[in-house]
Amino acid sequence: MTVRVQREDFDVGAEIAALTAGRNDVGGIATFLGLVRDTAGGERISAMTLEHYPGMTEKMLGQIEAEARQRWPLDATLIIHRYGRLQPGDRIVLVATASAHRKAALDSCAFLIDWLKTKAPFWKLEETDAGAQWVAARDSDDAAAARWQAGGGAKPKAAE
Amino acid sequence: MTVRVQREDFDVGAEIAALTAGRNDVGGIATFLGLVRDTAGGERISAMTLEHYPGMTEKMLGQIEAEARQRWPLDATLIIHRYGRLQPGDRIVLVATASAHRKAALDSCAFLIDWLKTKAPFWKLEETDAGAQWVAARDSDDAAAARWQAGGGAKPKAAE
Amino acid sequence: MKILYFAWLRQRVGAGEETVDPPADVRDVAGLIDWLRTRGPNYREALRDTSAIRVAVNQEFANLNAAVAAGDEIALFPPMTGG
Amino acid sequence: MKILYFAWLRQRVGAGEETVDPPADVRDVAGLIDWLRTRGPNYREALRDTSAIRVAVNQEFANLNAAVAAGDEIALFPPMTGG
Repeated sequence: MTVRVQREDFDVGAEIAALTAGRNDVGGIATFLGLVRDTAGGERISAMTLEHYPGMTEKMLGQIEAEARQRWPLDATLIIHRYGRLQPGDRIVLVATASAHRKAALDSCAFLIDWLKTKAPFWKLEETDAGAQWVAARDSDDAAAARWQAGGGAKPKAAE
Repeated sequence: MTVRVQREDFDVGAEIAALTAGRNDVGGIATFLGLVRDTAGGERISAMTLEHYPGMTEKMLGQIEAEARQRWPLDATLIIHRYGRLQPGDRIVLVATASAHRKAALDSCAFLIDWLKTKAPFWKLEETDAGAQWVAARDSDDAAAARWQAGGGAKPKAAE
Repeated sequence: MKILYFAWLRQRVGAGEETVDPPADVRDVAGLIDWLRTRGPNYREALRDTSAIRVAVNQEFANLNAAVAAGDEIALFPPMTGG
Repeated sequence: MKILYFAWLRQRVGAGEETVDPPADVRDVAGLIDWLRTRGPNYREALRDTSAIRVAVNQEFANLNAAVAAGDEIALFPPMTGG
């Protein structure tokens, strides 16, 4: 039920604990934490800048989260996505889902990160020894998002 | 590469951070945190005691972890499982997997918790208003573990 | 009509945001992109390959034949790479 | 031969661990369980339903026809419920 788009870092342990604070009916919490890697396609990455579309980002993340809550019996959900300039090893994104049922938590967590990749308006600029370059979208990300498609929901279309 | 079976609680944030300390090649960390629920099948649970088979527990968790590392390209793995008497809301188990690839992290995390349920020698005794009762194994847990079966590995057999 | 550009589209156009007043015969996204291309070499270069461009109209994903009108917020950007 | 009991098997037998010296004709897990049942009503009750029992021999899962010998560690327990 929480979506945050922020420049600041976040405290993973505190965020997970806050998700179930004051309640004892949650059986499990699945999380995915994305970090900045220091290489990509054999090239060294010295930094990465995340650009996003303020307003639409929050709206899309809220839609994705609502879709997850419709598909699975979730007690709590959290999406935090950072923007701005980050260093290798820095935290980028945290997705967490809490449910009485472990499979619901695990599946919805995978769904959220897969869909976020293709539906949330973020763009990555990597700084390499060869200069700065925009990261290209990957077909594998589209494929990962598509496997959730059967259950419904619209996917962003190519403008061709 | 780490398996811990312990009576003490653990710090989720610190454990996740330790998993990638000193390295910047990890793209994502998937985790599953299991908690004690205050109800089961409509009955109130006031406490739960986890019994285990010292020696074999560590051995089985090590085997499960080795199996995961063989199936997926993982940079780091962690399994912490508590035993002893726990209260509703208490942490029971933490599984974390780190990989350059998000799908490897997510799938191996689900694999570890599914297999742990059916292969690690733990037994739960729940304290309810009606007295203490041993938790019965669930067919759904066997089914969850079985979906990983195609890739090989032996499953504990019923003694019939 | 407000136009937003992100990532390399922003860099090539040379602006992240602008307010434009296209002629009345610009009624959909495709028409808008055609018209923007006439505004200078930076636009022609940025908008050359339509298949590389994703579109949002009023913060919802849209395709080339989506209607556009005065007061709309139109965003043009490459495929997204968040997460 | 060391026998370990866990969960309700431990409670019904009344012991978590014991060292036994079964006769020479006890050569597998099934034979061991049959022999244990002769040791008293608590064993008969605990070991009544073989299908509810899981077995480990020297800390590896085993089935009823697994061999057992002097010096082995045999564990009898219900289906596991960890995680």
